Amino acid sequence: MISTSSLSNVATIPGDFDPATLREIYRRMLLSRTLDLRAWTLSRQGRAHFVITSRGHEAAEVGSAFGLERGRDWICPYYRNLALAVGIGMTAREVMLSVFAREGDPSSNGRQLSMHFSHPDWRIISGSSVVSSQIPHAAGLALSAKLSGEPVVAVAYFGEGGSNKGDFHEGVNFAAVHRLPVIFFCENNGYAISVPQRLEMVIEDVASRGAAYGIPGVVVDGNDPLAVARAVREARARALAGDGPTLIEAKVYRFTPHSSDDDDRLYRPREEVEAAVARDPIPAFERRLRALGVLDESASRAIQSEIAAEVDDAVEFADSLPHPEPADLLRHVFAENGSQMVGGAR
Amino acid sequence: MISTSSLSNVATIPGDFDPATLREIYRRMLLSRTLDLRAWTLSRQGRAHFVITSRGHEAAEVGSAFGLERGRDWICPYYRNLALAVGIGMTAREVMLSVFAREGDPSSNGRQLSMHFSHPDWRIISGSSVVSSQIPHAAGLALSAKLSGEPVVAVAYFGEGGSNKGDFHEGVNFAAVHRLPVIFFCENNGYAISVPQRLEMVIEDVASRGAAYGIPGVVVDGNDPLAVARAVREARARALAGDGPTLIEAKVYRFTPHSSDDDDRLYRPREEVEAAVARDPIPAFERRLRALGVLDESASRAIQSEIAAEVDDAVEFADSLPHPEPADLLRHVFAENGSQMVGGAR
Amino acid sequence: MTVKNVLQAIREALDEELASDERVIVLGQDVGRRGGVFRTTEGLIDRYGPSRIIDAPLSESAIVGVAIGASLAGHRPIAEIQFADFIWPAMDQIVSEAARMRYRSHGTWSCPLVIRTPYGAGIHGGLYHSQSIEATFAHVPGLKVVAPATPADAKGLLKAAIRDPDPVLFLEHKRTYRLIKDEVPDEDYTLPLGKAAIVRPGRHLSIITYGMMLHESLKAAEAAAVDGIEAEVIDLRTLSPLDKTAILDSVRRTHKAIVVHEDSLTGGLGGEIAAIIASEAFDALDGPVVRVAAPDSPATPFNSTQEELYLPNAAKIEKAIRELAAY
Amino acid sequence: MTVKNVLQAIREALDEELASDERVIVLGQDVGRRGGVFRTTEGLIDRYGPSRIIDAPLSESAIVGVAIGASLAGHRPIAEIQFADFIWPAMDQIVSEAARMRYRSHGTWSCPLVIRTPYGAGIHGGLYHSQSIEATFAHVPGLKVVAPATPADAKGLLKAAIRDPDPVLFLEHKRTYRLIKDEVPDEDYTLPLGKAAIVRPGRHLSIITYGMMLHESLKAAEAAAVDGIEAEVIDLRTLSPLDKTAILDSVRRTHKAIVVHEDSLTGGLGGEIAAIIASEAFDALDGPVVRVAAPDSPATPFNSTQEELYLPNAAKIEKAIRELAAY
Ligand SMILES: Cc1ncc(C[n+]2csc(CCOP(=O)(O)OP(=O)(O)O)c2C)c(N)n1
Ligand SMILES: Cc1ncc(C[n+]2csc(CCOP(=O)(O)OP(=O)(O)O)c2C)c(N)n1
Ligand SMILES: [Mg+2]
Ligand SMILES: [Mg+2]
Repeated sequence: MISTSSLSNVATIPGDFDPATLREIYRRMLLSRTLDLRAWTLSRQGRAHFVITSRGHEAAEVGSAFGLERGRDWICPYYRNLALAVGIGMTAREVMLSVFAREGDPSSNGRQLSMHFSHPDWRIISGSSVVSSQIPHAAGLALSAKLSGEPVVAVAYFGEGGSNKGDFHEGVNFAAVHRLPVIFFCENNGYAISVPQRLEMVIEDVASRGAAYGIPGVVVDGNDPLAVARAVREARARALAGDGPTLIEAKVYRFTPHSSDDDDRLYRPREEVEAAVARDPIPAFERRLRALGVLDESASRAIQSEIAAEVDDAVEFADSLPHPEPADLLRHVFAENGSQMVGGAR
Repeated sequence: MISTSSLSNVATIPGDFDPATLREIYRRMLLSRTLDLRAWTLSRQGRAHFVITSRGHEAAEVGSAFGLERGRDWICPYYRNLALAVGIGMTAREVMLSVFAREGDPSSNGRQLSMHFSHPDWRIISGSSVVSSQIPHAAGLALSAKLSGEPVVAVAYFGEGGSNKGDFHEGVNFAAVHRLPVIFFCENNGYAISVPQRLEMVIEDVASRGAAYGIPGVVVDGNDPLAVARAVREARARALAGDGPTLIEAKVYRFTPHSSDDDDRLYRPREEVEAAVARDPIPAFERRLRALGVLDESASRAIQSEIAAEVDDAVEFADSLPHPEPADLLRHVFAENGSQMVGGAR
Repeated sequence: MTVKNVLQAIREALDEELASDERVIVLGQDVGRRGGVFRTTEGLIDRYGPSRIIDAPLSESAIVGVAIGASLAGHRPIAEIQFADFIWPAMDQIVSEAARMRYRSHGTWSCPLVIRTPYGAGIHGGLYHSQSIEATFAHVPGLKVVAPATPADAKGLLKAAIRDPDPVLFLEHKRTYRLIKDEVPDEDYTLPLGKAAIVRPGRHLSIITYGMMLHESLKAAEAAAVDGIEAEVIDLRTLSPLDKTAILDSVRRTHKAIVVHEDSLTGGLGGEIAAIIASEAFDALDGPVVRVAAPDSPATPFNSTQEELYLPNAAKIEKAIRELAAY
Repeated sequence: MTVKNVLQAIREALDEELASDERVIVLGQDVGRRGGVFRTTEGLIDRYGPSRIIDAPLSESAIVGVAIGASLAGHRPIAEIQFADFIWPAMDQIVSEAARMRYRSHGTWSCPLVIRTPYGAGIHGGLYHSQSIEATFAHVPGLKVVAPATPADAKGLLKAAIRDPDPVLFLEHKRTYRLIKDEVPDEDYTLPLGKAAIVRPGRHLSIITYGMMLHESLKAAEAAAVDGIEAEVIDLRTLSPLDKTAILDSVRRTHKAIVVHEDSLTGGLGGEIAAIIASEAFDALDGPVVRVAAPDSPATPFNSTQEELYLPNAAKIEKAIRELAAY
C-alpha cells in the first residue's frame, strides 16, 4: 500500500498543473460548495424535497476529476458526488434541475432523488441509491474499453461504508483478474450515516484491501486536490499500460449530516465536526493558490461573484421550468420505437 | 499471514496427539474415502442420482474436526465435506442415507442432494447448495455463542471459489468487527469446477485476504491432518480468548471431477491430477503412523476390513429403507403445532 | 388504550420484547446511536446496550445471514433493512437460507427471526426509497410476510412475529409511520399472523387491501357510501400465508371484488388474490375481479407530479367502486 | 430444417450471434474450457477466444454487474447464471440496476444484455438445482422474461433476446435440453419477444402454459381428446411482457381456462394470468379459472418419490381438463 503525502505546504507552482488549471480546480470546488449550500437552504425552505451534500469532499472529488480525461473516461458516481459532477463538467443549471426535479433535468428528468447525476456527454453513468452496485458496472465499462481498444478508464466512486458490501469485493476482484483499466475511488469520511468506521471494519485504511485482490492500494489526503489528481493520474496511466486496477482511498470528512433528513448530532461529537471544518479544503486551497501567486484578491472576488451569479441563475432557471409531464411517467420503461440508445448503439 | 509448515517428516509421536487419536484420525480419513468411492460407484451404477466427493480433501477435513470440540462447536459445512462429516462423527449409515435419499436420513430426509449434511447432535448446520451463504451463518452462530457466553466456536467451510463471493466478504468482515469466535476454513483445491485459480483471483493465498478484515490468515498443508488440526486448535483458542476470527486456508487437491455430473478431462491435465494423487494424504498418513509405530500391518488391516464391513452394512441398511413418504412432502415448510425446534428452543 | 402513531407502536413492541426475552437482539444499519433513520429503535441502545442493539456494517446479506446464524443457536434476531429497496442484496439469504432451513433439514433447524423494513411510497423517496416488495416475498414458501396498516395492528403483529417460530418479513409502510394515529392497548398483547380483518363491513362489494392503501380504500368507501354503495373493506394484515377464508367469505357475500395495492400491477399480489377469487368463488361472482394498482413502471419518480400520478389513491379506488357497483 | 434438441439450438444461436456481431460476449462460470455445465457454450472459447468467452469467478452479482457495465459501453453481453437457483445473489443487480437503468436515466442509458439460466425440475436436482424463478422476475418492470419450450423457439427467441435493446432474462428449462427434439430452420431467423403461440387449437377450453409444462399439457390434451374434449394449448414463450391478446382471444373463444406452471402455486405467474382473465374476459367465462401448479413448498426434494409428487404432469393436467370441461 502506497501512501501519498499531502503537498499542501509546497510553495512553488506544481509543474504538472498550469495556473489556469489550478484556478479552475478552485473554481469548481467553490461552485460545488455554493450549489451545495444553496440546495441545503432550498430543502430547509421546503423548495426541494431532499438533498444530499458533498461538503467536505470537494477537494477529493474535483481533484479526482482533474486526474481523468473528462468526457472520455467513464464515471460511475454515488450520491455523495455533487463536487465530482461539477468537477467533470456538469453546469450549475444542470445541478439545480436535479435538485428541483424539473423537466429537462439531464440526470433523470426528475425521476431520481437529487444528486443522482447522469450525463451522456460526460459519460457519467446513472447510479441507483443502492450502495456499491456501481462498482461492478465500472469493471464492465472497463472490460468494454479493453475489448474495443479505446484508451479510457472507468472510475467507480463509493464511501468506506460501501467497501463492506459484497459488490465491492466481487467487482474489484473481477477487475483485478482481468487487469481491467479501472480505478476504484473510495471516499473515506469515517462514517456510514451514523455508523463509525470502527463498527464498519477493523482496519484503518480501506486501501489495504487492495492486497486481497492483488492490486495496489493508495491512500491520499482528500483535502488536497492536487495530491488526489496525481494519484488518479498515476492509476490511470497504470490502467492504460495494461497493469490493471488501483484502489484509491481519499481521507475526507463529511461536514453536514448525511442528508437533509439526517441529524448528525445524535452520533457525531460537535468538536469532531468543528475540527474537520477548520481544515476545510476550499479556503486551504485558496490560501495555497494565493501563496503561489496564482490567485489574488481581485481574481478571487471575481470568481466568487461569478459563482454567486451562476448559482442564482441556476436556481431561477430550474425553478422556472415545469415539472415533468404526467404522460412522461410511463416512458423509457423499455426502448421506444426508433429511439436512439446511447448504450448499445455504437 | 502465517504459514504453518508441514510436519510430515517428523518421526516422533507428536506430543499433542495420543496414539488412539492418531489412529482415529486415520480411520476416519479412510472411512470417508471408502464411503466416497462406494458412493461414486453407486452413482455410476445408477443406484444414486448424484454424488459429490471429498476425495483428496480428507486430511484437511478430518484434521480440522480434530482441532475442534466435536458436538459443541458449530459446523457450517459445504457440499465438499463428506470427510468433515465423518471426522465430526456422522456414521457410515447416516452418510449412505443421504446418498440413497431415504426415510430417516438425518441430514434432510432425502430432500437435499447427497453430501449436504446436517445433524442436530453434532451441531452440523444444514447448508444449501448456494456457495458461501453459510459464511454469515457461522458469524451469527458465533455471535450467539458470544452473547450467551457459551465457550464454543463456529466454523464455516468453503472453497477458494467461494472466497470470491460477496457473502465471504460481508460475513468475515462482520465477524471481524465484532471479534466473534469463528473460524473461516477455506479448502483451496485450485479450481471452482473448471475455473482455475488464476481466473478466480490474482493472489496466491486466500489466507492473505485476512488482512483486509484485520484478522490473521493462516496457510496450512491440507495433506497433513495434524498440521491442520493444530492450526484449527490455535484459531479456536484465539477465538475463545476473545481475539476474534481466523481465516485458515488448507491447500488441497480434488482427486475427482467436481461431481458425478462433471468431466474434468475437459479442463485439467491428467498429469496434474496424477501428481496430486501421488501425494494422496491417506497412504501418506498411514506410512507416517507406521513409521511412528502407532499403526502396524495387522492394525492397519483390521481397520480396513472393519471399514469395508461398515460401508457394506451402511449401503445395505440405507438401501433397505423406504423412500420418504409422499405425504411428507409438505411437512416442515413451517413449524408444526407442538413441534420441538432445535433452533430457537433453548 | 392510548393514542399512538405507527412509529411509536413499533418502538414499543421492540422495547417490550427486548425487555421480556433476552434472546431478542436487533441488528441493522444505524439502529444504535442514531435510533434508526426513522427513529424506530430510538433509545433501545441505551436500555439494552450495544451487544443487543447492533449497528451493522453496510452489508445487507450479512445482516440477514448473521441473523440466521444467531437464530439457529437460539437467539431471536430482529434484522432491520434500512429501506425495503435495499433488501435485494439479501435476497439469497432470505429465499435460499432463512425460508428453507426448516424444510431442507426436515425440521431439525429453524430460523425464528424477523426482518423489519420500511416500504412504500408517498414521502418523496424517489425510485429507491419507495418500493413495494411484498409480491416477491409472498411467493417464497417458508417465509411469512406481514404488513400492518394501523398502530395497534403494527404492535400486536410485530410482537407475534418476534415470537413466531419461523422467519417473518415485517413490512412497515413508511407513510403510515407518523400519519396514522389510533388507540393502542396498553397491556401486553399479540395478534395472530395469517388473519385478515374486516375493517369496514359492506354488502355491495369487497375491497381487499393492506398497508397504506387500507386508508385510501376506507376514504373511497366513505365517498361511495354517500350514494348508497356499501363497500366492505378487508385489511389482509398478513400477506403470506393469505387468509383465504376471510377473502372468500366476503366475496361470497358481496359477489364483487376489488383488490387494491400500491405495488405495480403485473405480477403483484393482487394477481394471486384475484386468482383465488376467480377459481374458488367463481360461482358467487357477479362481476369481473378488479385490480387497482400502480402502473408497470419501476417505482415512483421523485418529482411530485408523477408520484401522485403513479400512486393509487382514494379517488382512483372510488372510481373503481362506482364502476364495479354499476356492473 | 434439421432436427435438433434445445441444447443444440441454444448453442447455435450463441454461435451465430457471436459470429455476426463482435459486440456479443459471453460471461459466466465454466463457460470456457468446460463449455458450460450443460455444454451450451461448448466450443465457443475455441472459436472466439477467452476475451469474448469469459470464465468468471464465483460471483453472480459481479457477473451481472459487469455485464451491465459492458452493455452500457456498447457491448452485448450474454451473462450465464449456472443454475437459476443461484440467481438470487444477483437479484439487486438485475432488479435495481439492469431493469431500471433506462427508466432512471430517462432513456439516456440502457442495458442491452441477456441473462441465460437453466431452471426447472425433473432431473433430480434437489432443492437447489430445480427452482422456477419466473414469477419473481416477471414482476420487474424494465426486464423482459423469455421461456421457450421447443428447439426452434429457443433459437429464434434467444437470437431476438440478444438483439433486443433491453435486458432479457432467458430461462431455459433444463429438462427440455436433451429431451425435446424438433425441426429447427437452417437459415438465420428470430422470433418476436412478447408473442405467444397456439400450439394446439381446441374449442372447449384454453390451457395457458410455458416451458416444460407445454409438453405435459400437450400430452394431457391428447389424452382428453380421446373423449372429445378439445383443449387449446397456448405456449406463452415470453412471460414478460405477457401476450394478453393471445390469452384473452383464446379464452373468449373457449370460455374456460386452465393455467399450468411448474412453479409453486401461490404468487406464481398463474395468479397474474388468472387475474387478467377474471378481470378482462369475465363476461366470456363459463367456469372458474383453474390453476395447475406445484404445491407451496420450497422446490422439489431430491428423492424420486417426492419429486414426482411435487411436479405437475400430464395426468394432473388431464384431470383438471376433464373436471373443467364437465363444469
Ligand atoms: C445497499 C444499501 N444499503 C443501505 C443504504 C442506505 N444508506 C444510504 S447511504 C448509507 C451510508 C453509506 O456510507 P458510505 O458508503 O461510507 O458513504 P458516505 O455516505 O459516508 O459518503 C446507507 C446505509 C443504501 N443506500 N444502500
Ligand atoms: C452461488 C453459486 N454459484 C454457482 C454454483 C455452482 N457451483 C457449485 S460448486 C462451484 C464451484 C465451487 O468452487 P470452490 O468454492 O472452489 O469449491 P470446490 O468445489 O472447489 O471445493 C460452482 C460454480 C453454486 N453452487 N452456488
Ligand atoms: Mg462514509
Ligand atoms: Mg475449489
